[in-house]
Amino acid sequence: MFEYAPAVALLPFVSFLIALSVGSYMPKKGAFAGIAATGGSLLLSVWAFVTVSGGEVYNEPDLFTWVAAEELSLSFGILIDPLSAMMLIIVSLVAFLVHVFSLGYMNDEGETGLPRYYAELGLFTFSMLAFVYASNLLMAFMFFELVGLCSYLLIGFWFRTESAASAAKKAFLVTRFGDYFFLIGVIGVIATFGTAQFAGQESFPVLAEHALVDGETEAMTTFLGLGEQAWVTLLGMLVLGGVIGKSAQYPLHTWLPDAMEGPTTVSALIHAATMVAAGVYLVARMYGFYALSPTVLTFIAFVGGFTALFAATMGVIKDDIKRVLAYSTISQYGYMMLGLGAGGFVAGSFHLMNHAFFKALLFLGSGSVIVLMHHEQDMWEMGGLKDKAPATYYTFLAGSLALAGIIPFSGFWSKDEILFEALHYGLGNQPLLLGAYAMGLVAVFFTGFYTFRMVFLTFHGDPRSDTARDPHPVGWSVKVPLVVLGLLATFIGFVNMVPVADLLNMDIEFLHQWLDGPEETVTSVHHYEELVHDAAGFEAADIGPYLPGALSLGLALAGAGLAHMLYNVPDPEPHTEKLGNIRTLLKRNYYQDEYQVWIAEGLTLPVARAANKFDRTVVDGAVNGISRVSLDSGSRLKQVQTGVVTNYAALLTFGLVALLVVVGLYGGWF
Amino acid sequence: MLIETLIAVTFVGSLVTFAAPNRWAGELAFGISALPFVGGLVMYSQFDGSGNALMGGELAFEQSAEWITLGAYSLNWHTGLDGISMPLVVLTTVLTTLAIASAWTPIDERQSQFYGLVLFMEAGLLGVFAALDFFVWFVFWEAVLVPLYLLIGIWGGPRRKYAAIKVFVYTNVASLAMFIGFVALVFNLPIETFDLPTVAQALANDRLQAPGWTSVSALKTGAFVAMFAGFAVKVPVVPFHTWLPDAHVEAPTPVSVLLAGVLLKMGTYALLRFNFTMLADVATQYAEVIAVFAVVSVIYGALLALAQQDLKRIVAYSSVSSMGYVILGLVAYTTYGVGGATFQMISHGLISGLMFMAVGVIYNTTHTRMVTDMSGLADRMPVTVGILIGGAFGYMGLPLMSGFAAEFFVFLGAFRSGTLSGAPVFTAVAMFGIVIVAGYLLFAMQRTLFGPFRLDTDYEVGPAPLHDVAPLFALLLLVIALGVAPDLFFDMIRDAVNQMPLVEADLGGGY
Amino acid sequence: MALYELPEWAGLAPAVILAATSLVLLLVDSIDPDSSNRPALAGTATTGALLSLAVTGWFLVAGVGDPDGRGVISLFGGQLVVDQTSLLFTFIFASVTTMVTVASYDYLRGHAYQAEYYSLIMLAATGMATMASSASLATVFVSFELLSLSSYALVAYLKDNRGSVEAGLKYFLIGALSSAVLVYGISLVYAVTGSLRLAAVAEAAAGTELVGVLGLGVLMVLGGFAFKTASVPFHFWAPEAYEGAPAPISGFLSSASKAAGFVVAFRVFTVAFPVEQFLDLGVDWVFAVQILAVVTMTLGNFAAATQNEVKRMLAYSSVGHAGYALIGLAAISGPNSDLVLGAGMMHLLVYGFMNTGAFLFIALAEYWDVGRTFEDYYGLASRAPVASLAMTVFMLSLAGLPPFGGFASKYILFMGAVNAGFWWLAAVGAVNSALSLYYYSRVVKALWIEEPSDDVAKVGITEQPIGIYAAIVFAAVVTVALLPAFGPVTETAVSAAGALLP
Amino acid sequence: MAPPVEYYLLLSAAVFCIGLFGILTRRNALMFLMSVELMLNAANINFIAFSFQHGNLTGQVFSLFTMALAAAEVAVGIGIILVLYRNFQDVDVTKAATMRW
Repeated sequence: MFEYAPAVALLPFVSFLIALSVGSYMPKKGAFAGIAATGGSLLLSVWAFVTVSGGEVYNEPDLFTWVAAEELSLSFGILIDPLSAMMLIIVSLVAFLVHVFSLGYMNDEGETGLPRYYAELGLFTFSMLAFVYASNLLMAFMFFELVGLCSYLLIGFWFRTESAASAAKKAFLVTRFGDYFFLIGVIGVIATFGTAQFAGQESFPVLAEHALVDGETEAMTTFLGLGEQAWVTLLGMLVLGGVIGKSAQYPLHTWLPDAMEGPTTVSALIHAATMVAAGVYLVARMYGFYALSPTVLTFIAFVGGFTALFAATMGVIKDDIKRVLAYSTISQYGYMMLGLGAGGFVAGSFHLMNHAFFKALLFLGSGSVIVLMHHEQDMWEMGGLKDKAPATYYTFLAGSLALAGIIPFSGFWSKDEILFEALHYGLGNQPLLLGAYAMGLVAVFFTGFYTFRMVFLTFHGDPRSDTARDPHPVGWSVKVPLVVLGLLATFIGFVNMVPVADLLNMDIEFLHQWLDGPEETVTSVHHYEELVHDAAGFEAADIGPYLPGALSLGLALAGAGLAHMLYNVPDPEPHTEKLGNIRTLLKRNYYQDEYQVWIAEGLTLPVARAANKFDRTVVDGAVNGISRVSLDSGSRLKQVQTGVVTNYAALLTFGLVALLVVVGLYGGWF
Repeated sequence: MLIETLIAVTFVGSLVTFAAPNRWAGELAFGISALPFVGGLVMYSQFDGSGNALMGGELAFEQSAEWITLGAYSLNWHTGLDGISMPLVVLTTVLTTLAIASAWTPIDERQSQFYGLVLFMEAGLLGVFAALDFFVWFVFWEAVLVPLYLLIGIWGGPRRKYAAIKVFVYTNVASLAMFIGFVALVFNLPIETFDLPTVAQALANDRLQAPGWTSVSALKTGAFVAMFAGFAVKVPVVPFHTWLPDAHVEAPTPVSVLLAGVLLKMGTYALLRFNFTMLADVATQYAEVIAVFAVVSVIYGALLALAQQDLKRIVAYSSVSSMGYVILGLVAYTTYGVGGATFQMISHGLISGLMFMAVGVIYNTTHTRMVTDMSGLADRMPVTVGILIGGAFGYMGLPLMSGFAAEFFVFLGAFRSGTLSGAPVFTAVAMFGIVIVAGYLLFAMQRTLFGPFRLDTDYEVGPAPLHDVAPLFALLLLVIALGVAPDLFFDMIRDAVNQMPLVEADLGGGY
Repeated sequence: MALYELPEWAGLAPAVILAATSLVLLLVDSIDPDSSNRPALAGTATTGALLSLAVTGWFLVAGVGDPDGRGVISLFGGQLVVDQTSLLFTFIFASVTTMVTVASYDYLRGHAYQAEYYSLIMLAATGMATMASSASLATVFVSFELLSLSSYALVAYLKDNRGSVEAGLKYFLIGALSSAVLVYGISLVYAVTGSLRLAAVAEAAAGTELVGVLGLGVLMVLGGFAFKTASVPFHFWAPEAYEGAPAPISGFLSSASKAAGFVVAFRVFTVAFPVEQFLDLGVDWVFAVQILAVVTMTLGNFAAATQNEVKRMLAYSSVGHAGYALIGLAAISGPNSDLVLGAGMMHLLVYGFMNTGAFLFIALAEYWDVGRTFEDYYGLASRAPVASLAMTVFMLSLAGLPPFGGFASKYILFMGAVNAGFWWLAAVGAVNSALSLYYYSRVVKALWIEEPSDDVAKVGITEQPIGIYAAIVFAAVVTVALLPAFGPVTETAVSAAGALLP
Repeated sequence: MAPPVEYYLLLSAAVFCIGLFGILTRRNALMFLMSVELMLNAANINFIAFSFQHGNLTGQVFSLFTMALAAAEVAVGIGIILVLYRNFQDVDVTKAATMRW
């Protein structure tokens, strides 16, 4: 069936073309084209999923040859293995639901430019899907960039407002900065290994493995006189640049909160399944490469842990419902990074999946809330929506529980596994990971707090505004996606319940088995675990999963409880001024934007202006100076032509005599 | 014979247009320029050359005839195309046709003269890329200057006279330096012709004999420097670039299109043919120095673009930056490097042409190019703005557009260069250009295209006419086509590049 | 057209025809002193010039004077010779004369003494032709004076125009001084060698001990020629003379008379003062010529750069071009110098057409009296497109841009210099030619780019003088055609130069 | 017995310089003309003397040419000086200086 694999990505592309060209003449402005396309992709992905579970792994490195140079040809291929098959479903499902949701969210609002919206949505889905099953790093980079373009377009969808335009620009620019390193990494990888394949015996992770583990150093060429290990580490770091940019990890996270300027549906897509997920997915995709370098792994874990805590603290005091979710996204992707960095390939992927569902759910839910509130996003204007919009409330609640990591909702299982991985390697021989673990653990508390602060402020208590008292109804196209996602958020976690498995001593870690694949390949979990152990040299300490699990659950509940205490009252207080200076610090997001804006406008721009001045005055001045000098000397020189003929005679005679003297001396006559 | 026909048709066409009445000169010129356009495509389809024109490769459409005998020396008419010049010929014909179409709106006086000169320039450009005898090549090389001077001088902006004379004299000085350098080289070779392939092969076989007053290496270096300086002005390489922004800002849109699209490529093409093919050993000897020039051009040019308020100036300076990539690719001496540089010539030709046209269309309706004077144009002219955004992202090197392909090839080749020590560092520094370019283009777009609509010049802004938008669209399609399937050109380019001396075909390494 | 049937002296036919024409015109003048039958007079002169042009062309084609063809003709005991050099330059003189006479048909409307004017032109042309073929210092001096005296008169032809008279005076005074210098130089050379025939001079000079005297003489002779070619420091007359004289005469002098000076210089210095021999003697006249070349082109071009009047700018530029042509002689001490010497000849040939054409455009402007300054020329292209186009051709060709003859000749000249090992001469030339591009383009700018001010625009261009137009268009066509058809020119020039060189 | 030839050289040189001096100092056109004549005659002295010295007639013949041409030159010169006087009411050569630079 894999000959249809290209269609998975191409269907949305077709919908993009349709919506762009004839969208304005279609019913619902091209929405149905998008729905059909994404639905088709979803079906095909499921089919692919089934096929893969049937034991086939599809790795076609050369479907379309981009450059057919005999020495090094570059081409587009498709790799469908358990990981990408899973991701395909996630992406196409979320995209499908977002399309459906848009019917209620965008179309019903008399929005202009809907064809553009659906076209960009289609392109977005196309790029992400193609990125997901890209078979080599170069292709991955290309669609990674296209994803960036689409996010730019969609964030700036309401381009008539200054803030949207600037948010779009910021999103692209910040991620571009990360992609700069990514591109160097891509080129470095190709130049080093002569290939950018992800999977297969000739793939670059395998070659690197040969070089580092088996000592076949001729498998790679290093540059700048670096050793193999160092060079691989450097390449890993470079590629990581792109990841940090796209997955909004510290310090390149600043674009993401602003990205809320886009339509909420777009936020759902970006945060749950596409753009932001791309970064973490890339790490998982080339995990065989990262697993070779403990330095990079630890770095990833640390960045992840730090970001998780850092973002969670900022989420605590936000008043805009979407912003709270934005910071929660950053924090959650921090967890995934932590998991992957801590050698927990399965844990990271697991959380990636869970998060995709519950974050999509939360955003669509918030979207529904925003519809209810006539596009009011400030939580202090809401309250008491629980009874008025039960469907929204309960689904949103499910998502929140998952996000907060309350057993048995999906978020709990994955987050717990991540923390466990970090802990048991940390206690093993990687004390650095303990730091990351600690940060992650603390973040759990804040997560529980801000999540339920959001829930209570939005749905509980008394309505705090007229719109809240009499909200705008929402239609089926809004509710259906919420319900679907709500169920997923609730139950998807059961596919990999490590503690339970350990408790019952049953083999129910389905996701783990799934990712392990039908047979041992270079991309299966088992192989990764070996690498983490042998190449990176991670040693696991022997501890049980219960205590850490209980600990994180306790913290989550504590956070939730605090929120309940403070905000689950009829007429809640902000309480934020109690924080004093910390409050301003948090409101200002630790001044991250300020210094980045300063780098852009306070540093680069003046330098550019100085260069411009230099160019105009010195460089160009030299050019003009030469011409001026020669013209002046010309007008001086012509003064010898006095017009008086006797002077001419004199000058003539003088000239002749001078000539005589010079030549005479030269020829030695006298 | 096809090349000669092309040139002749264009030249005669220019005379005809010159005599035609202003009313329908534009349409006439468009029709005439369609002939070389079709001819170019025919040649592309029939192209059967292989290898490098200068290094004894199989030439397509080769043609040669006696012209002048100068004592023992003979200057002959010799033309032919290889994988490097073929794409440039196509580029020239395509851009000229589109530029003429884009001129219908802005050019509203002395049309027949304008279009006549444009066609004359096209003839010269075709000759430059097709000629294989130095003197013939030089005739065309200089012949391009005259129409350029008049086009800028007559139809240009407020400071057009200054700009015109500046580009005229500046580039002419450069040509003179280059001429003396090259001639000095040839006269010390045991050959009695200025036939470029002969010269190149004689140099490749170290048949250069030093005259009494200097050594072979000194002579080579001197000639290299003279020629490099000469071509660096045309490219332009920092610090010889200051004529470019003036010329671009003052020139009317169609001329800017041709100037950025094709005329700059004359410089890089000549660098590739003369300095980097004939004097490869010198080029590799001073690879680091040249690479510094390249990197400075990239970063410095991008910084300058960042500081501009005039859309045209922004694009103009960004051209300086993009040309820096070309130099970097050339000095890498790898297939991907040199081939990528050549591909970048084509790609930048299309993209910068697209950008200048789009800016021109906006100018036609708003009568301003100042970023500060307008905002929210996307509201009034969605199609144009859409294409402009496309072009801008192409300029930023968005994948699946030609700009990315070209830059990627250059970076890959440069990174892996065996002749340039510290190549990865040079590459990485140069690559930072892609961030800055994104910076200034995004800033400019945000201010002009997005936000609430505002225009300080009181003109009625509506969608642009079709014959303004159509060329833009055609260019955008070409850019995407080349980005998706670079081998349309890159194949023949590689073939020609691989035969260059010192170019490492394989990427080496332990696999 | 079997030539052997003709006697040898028939080789002088071009000169003879010119002389005869002038005599005919004098006859007409003496019969009918105030004849103003313009068609007849101009017609006669033109016919004569054309005839001699035709004969010259025929000889060139037939291979007269070509050592490999019908051989060099030496007449009157070696006083005169007919070789490719003489024929090539006679060709220049004849064509310039033709253009000038045709143009003068309109220019002289309403002037008196037209017959004298034409006969003087023909006499001057005769002088040039004889200069081209004179092989002895005696004939050199005589023909030199013949040219000078008639051109003095021609410059001062507009008797009631102060400019013309002043120009004539200055030209005459400097000319008298220079010819005195020349003849004194000749006398010194004679003193040392006891001979005036060029070849004999070379022989006799061998191993003389009066080096100082000889060197003095050589340099003074050089000075005399420098006057004719308007080379620094003997150029002072040139700007005024060209500016003051009637424009056709300016063209005539600045192209033909200059070329005449060069042909004599080329012949005398190659035949009578061979380089190697005189270097051994310690008379390094090449060094002197190099100095002259550099100074001349630099001063000429730099002074031209900032002129306000187009005519005077052209005058200075003509000085500059004298500097270029001097390269032909200055680089002669290098290897295969026939190339560079021939290049000098080529440049003079092309220059004959483009420069005459330029001055004839000035004549046209004076005829319309639109004024002399650049400002007066603003926007002229819209009112006289054809003439402006031609002028543009001349300017760009003078600046050495394709697709015009000036491009080929200038760059071949530089090529020759580099080839002879004098790359620095070429470099100086390059700098100057870049500067020249600036001021030549000023004219193009004035014609095509600038907007005319109202009072300028008022100057009505009533009629289209057919004669001047014909001459200008002819010059323009030739200037353009000379690039593709440069092959024959180079062959003739190079072989002519080769024949001169020992 | 004729005096040695160097004396003639010196004499002619002296005459030549006198003429040159005249040209450089005099402003009257006619004086200017006479000075030129002096210089020409200086040349003639050389010719005659060295024609005698070398024992051939070339020099003497040439001096005849010189005289004839000198006469012609004077004729043209006088003509020009006449129109000069007519236009500038003066024969001062420095008066006619309208064209310069």
